[in-house]
Amino acid sequence: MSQHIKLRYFAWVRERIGKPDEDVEVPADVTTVGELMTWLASRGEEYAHAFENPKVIRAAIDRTHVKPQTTIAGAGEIAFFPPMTGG
Amino acid sequence: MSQHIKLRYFAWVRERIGKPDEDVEVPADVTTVGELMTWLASRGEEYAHAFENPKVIRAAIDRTHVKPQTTIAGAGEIAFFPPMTGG
Amino acid sequence: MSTITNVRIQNEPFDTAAEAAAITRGRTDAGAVVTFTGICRGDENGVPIASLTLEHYPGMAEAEIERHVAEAAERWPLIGVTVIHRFGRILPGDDIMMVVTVSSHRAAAFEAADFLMDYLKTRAPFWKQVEKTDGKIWVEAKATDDQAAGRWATSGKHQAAE
Amino acid sequence: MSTITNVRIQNEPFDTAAEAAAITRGRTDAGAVVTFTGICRGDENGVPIASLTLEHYPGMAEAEIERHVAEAAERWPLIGVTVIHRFGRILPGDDIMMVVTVSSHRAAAFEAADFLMDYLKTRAPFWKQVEKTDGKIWVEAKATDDQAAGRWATSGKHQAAE
Repeated sequence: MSQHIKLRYFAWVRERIGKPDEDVEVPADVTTVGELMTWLASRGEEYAHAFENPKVIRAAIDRTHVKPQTTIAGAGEIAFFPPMTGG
Repeated sequence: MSQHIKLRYFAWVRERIGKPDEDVEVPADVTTVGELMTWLASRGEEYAHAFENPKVIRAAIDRTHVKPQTTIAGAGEIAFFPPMTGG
Repeated sequence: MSTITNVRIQNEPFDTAAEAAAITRGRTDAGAVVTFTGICRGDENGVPIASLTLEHYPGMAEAEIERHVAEAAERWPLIGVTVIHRFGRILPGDDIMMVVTVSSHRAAAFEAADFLMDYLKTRAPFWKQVEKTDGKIWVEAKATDDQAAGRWATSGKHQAAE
Repeated sequence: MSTITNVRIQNEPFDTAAEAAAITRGRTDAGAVVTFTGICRGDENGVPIASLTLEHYPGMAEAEIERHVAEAAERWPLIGVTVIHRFGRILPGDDIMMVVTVSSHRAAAFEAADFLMDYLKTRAPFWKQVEKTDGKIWVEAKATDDQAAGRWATSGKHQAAE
């Protein structure tokens, strides 16, 4: 069973993908934040570019920082962005 | 030969002596700041009260902090006051 | 001690003096007000810049800053703290952010303001883009700033002695 | 670096924000503005007070403060420093003094403001009288304040690292 998730992108992740947010149906075999990045990277050139170096991408589930190994089960909104740089 | 000096008093030194400033003729045998305090203390009850504990009195010659052993030769204005307390 | 806290992320300019006055007005227990205002400079490491653009994650950014403000209020006896951070395009000479801390004693107000500024300048939840003559670039996180913020993790010496 | 310095001792209230703006107006090299405002509290160690009265030695007081401002400008890369200290009778809730420091970087602005405040609160050339319900008393110099000011005599750690 697939999972419906809202995705949000910020800074150069947003620029590379070309949109600030989208709703996706994530396949059932994608269970962690890291796997979600790998799956997203396979969706096209712009995604491949955005996620070409997953180590520098940070993620948040429902506005809380999470690690690549965190499960995405139950997530409403997942965001991807570069490390924050301060104001 | 006596020396003409303007004296200024601040805070409780001023309150005890009862005036903010005065001009005095200092006898020739009074040569240091400490001797000046001793001489002033002999001028009356209010002065004796102000200078009863000379160790807690600070002095400045022409707006520069000085020690009791500093000579008063050439001084234009000598001020006596308690230690400053900050604002 | 209950601390008046106020965190805002906004596009509009702010008035640091008005924010300080809003905390101290009508009270006689405030002895020290510290304000820090961060201004957009016209250069980055000697290279002229045309503008800064700050992006944030609405909702998450406020919550992150509020958590640090709450930590400051735990560590120091503060009467009030206000933090305002702008987002969007900011020109050289314009204000970027401000911190106001109010306490009965100056050490607490100073140290809390210093602590919050370290956090805001290094780990505030913003992405910064700098516009130079040859285009726009995203700024990367700086190691030296992280070291400054790291001061607060271990030391007791910055705690208010009063 | 030439620093804009301004020291005033006055009976009238001051406007901290206007003093900060006077330094930064029209320039794009200022990245950090720190202000400290000292306010007259309604109590001293829990005992209510009706007023403070500050006395100074005109001419000498300005020169002493100016010397410390010059020292701050030597130690930290500052664009501008303004110090205003009031004298006369001051009521609880009223401002007593302010320090504004402006620099390209926050560490210099913060540390210079902290240095000047330590000096002003402990050794500024003023005599302070406190009016309580049972009369007026002259405040004596405090040992703890002297220790805080003593921090600056020996340490290198407070120097701006930028």
